[in-house]
Amino acid sequence: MSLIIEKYYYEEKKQWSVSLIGEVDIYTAGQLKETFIKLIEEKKEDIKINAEELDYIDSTGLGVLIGALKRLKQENKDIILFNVKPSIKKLLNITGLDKIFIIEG
Amino acid sequence: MSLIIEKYYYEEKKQWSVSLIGEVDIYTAGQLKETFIKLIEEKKEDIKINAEELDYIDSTGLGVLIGALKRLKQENKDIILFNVKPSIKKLLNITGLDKIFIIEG
Amino acid sequence: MSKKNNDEIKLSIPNKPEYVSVVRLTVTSIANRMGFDIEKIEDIKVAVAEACTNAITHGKNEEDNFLVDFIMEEDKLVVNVSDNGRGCTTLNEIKNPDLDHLNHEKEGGLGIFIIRSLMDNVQIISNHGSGTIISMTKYMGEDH
Amino acid sequence: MSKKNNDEIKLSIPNKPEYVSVVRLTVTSIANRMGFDIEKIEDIKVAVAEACTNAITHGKNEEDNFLVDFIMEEDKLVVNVSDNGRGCTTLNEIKNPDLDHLNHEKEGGLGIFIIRSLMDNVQIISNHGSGTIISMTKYMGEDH
Ligand SMILES: Nc1ncnc2c1ncn2[C@@H]1O[C@H](COP(=O)(O)OP(=O)(O)O)[C@@H](O)[C@H]1O
Ligand SMILES: Nc1ncnc2c1ncn2[C@@H]1O[C@H](COP(=O)(O)OP(=O)(O)O)[C@@H](O)[C@H]1O
Repeated sequence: MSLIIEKYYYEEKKQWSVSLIGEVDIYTAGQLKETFIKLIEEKKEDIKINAEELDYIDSTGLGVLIGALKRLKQENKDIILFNVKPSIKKLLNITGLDKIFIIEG
Repeated sequence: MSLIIEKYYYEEKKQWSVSLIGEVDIYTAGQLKETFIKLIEEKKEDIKINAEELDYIDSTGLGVLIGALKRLKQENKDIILFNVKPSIKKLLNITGLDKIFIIEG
Repeated sequence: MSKKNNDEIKLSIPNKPEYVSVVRLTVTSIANRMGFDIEKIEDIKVAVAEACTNAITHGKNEEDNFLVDFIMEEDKLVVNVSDNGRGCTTLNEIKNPDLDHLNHEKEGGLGIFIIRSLMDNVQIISNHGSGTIISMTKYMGEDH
Repeated sequence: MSKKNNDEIKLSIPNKPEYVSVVRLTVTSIANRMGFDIEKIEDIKVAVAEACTNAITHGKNEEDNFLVDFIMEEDKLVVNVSDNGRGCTTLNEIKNPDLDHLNHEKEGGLGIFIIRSLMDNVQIISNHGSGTIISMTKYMGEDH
């Protein structure tokens, strides 16, 4: 029902790996925002998000992703999403966010 | 969300096999009652209920089981329940119905 | 007047059997959000559904709605189910189900007993003609 | 006066982020009970949650409740989300999100756009100081 965030830094790939498990909404988005701020402070590198177990994300959560991307773009880094569920893919399509994030798989 | 009832008559065992899948409540209990009435009209034999995929049963559903047992008891036949989930077992215990039905497994 | 009010969710539902499953999901979600363990969530779900079933069975008519009121306190959940039905003055006298006399028994009379067994505190206010309120409390802690 | 009334479920929910998930489960259960297909159930869930998020974000205060009203008709579901918040007179002018100007953009402004994209009919009544009602309709059939 809530959100679990697992993160790991791949030294070889110079990339953050983040798994989002559960739901990102107005209740849990703050938790995601804090995690991203810390990651980016630590190392401004690409963030690759495993969305396999992400059941739901609302506009608040998408706003957090956009905010993080803005910081990363200053260094030409990206946010990559993979294993995205159909319902979330639909949301990324209609908002046009599939054009600013990299969607894989 | 609703109720699926699968039934089969075992000639060798002289026994009805009934699988209840889903939920028995005030909305679906009528469906269960009709099934039992038909079964018992056809052959007044033991009814063995596979409750593996029975997620929920309320007092209305238990009432239907009691009603069917009453008819069967006239011929000394039984209702047997097996693979009962813990939450339903608890309900059978507190109502004392575990003493009038045969609970297996 | 600095006392913090308790959070309260109110649900108004048609007097029809097909909507009890909606209440079951809503109450499960509320109890889960409050942090009850799985067994207690199940107890609350079953008890509230029984009260709703009674409200529908004995409620006035299909065009009416009944109410489910959830009061979320620090250490407990209080659920009030109220209908505008015919009421019943003997509701507080219901004791154990009489299963020994299976043949004399009509199929029924288990609902109130189940509610009393699964909840920590149950109060029933019912008057002939003026409807019924079943108020049920479940505590979060272990000692209940 | 023989017209059959539509079934209506009303939900009153505290203006707090932790309860949006309760609304999501309730609306999912209602749409499922009505027989919507999985994709439409998801659309309705997402849209209603966005409206609730707005009601909470722009609602008056945490002690208040906002309302979600479900009107179940033969061929459609109408959901009205209303708050007593500050209102907003420009709500009907919100067009597409402006993602090309990522750097100029604040994080936000997607909610209303998502609601309009996922529902078949959306009406917003909002006046400065007197709260907001977002009324959303989803049809069961294929041609919408
Ligand atoms: N909401 C209610 N309004 C009026 N009478 C009620 C209500 N709930 C219960 N009762 C009365 O109490 C009796 C016992 O209820 P219950 O234990 O739930 O069994 P059942 O409803 O299956 O008979 C009912 O038969 C009915 O007469
Ligand atoms: N319920 C509401 N009450 C008052 N203003 C609202 C409400 N819903 C939306 N608004 C206004 O409309 C704007 C756009 O809303 P939305 O598209 O959901 O994006 P966001 O809420 O993320 O800014 C909000 O910033 C707010 O000013």
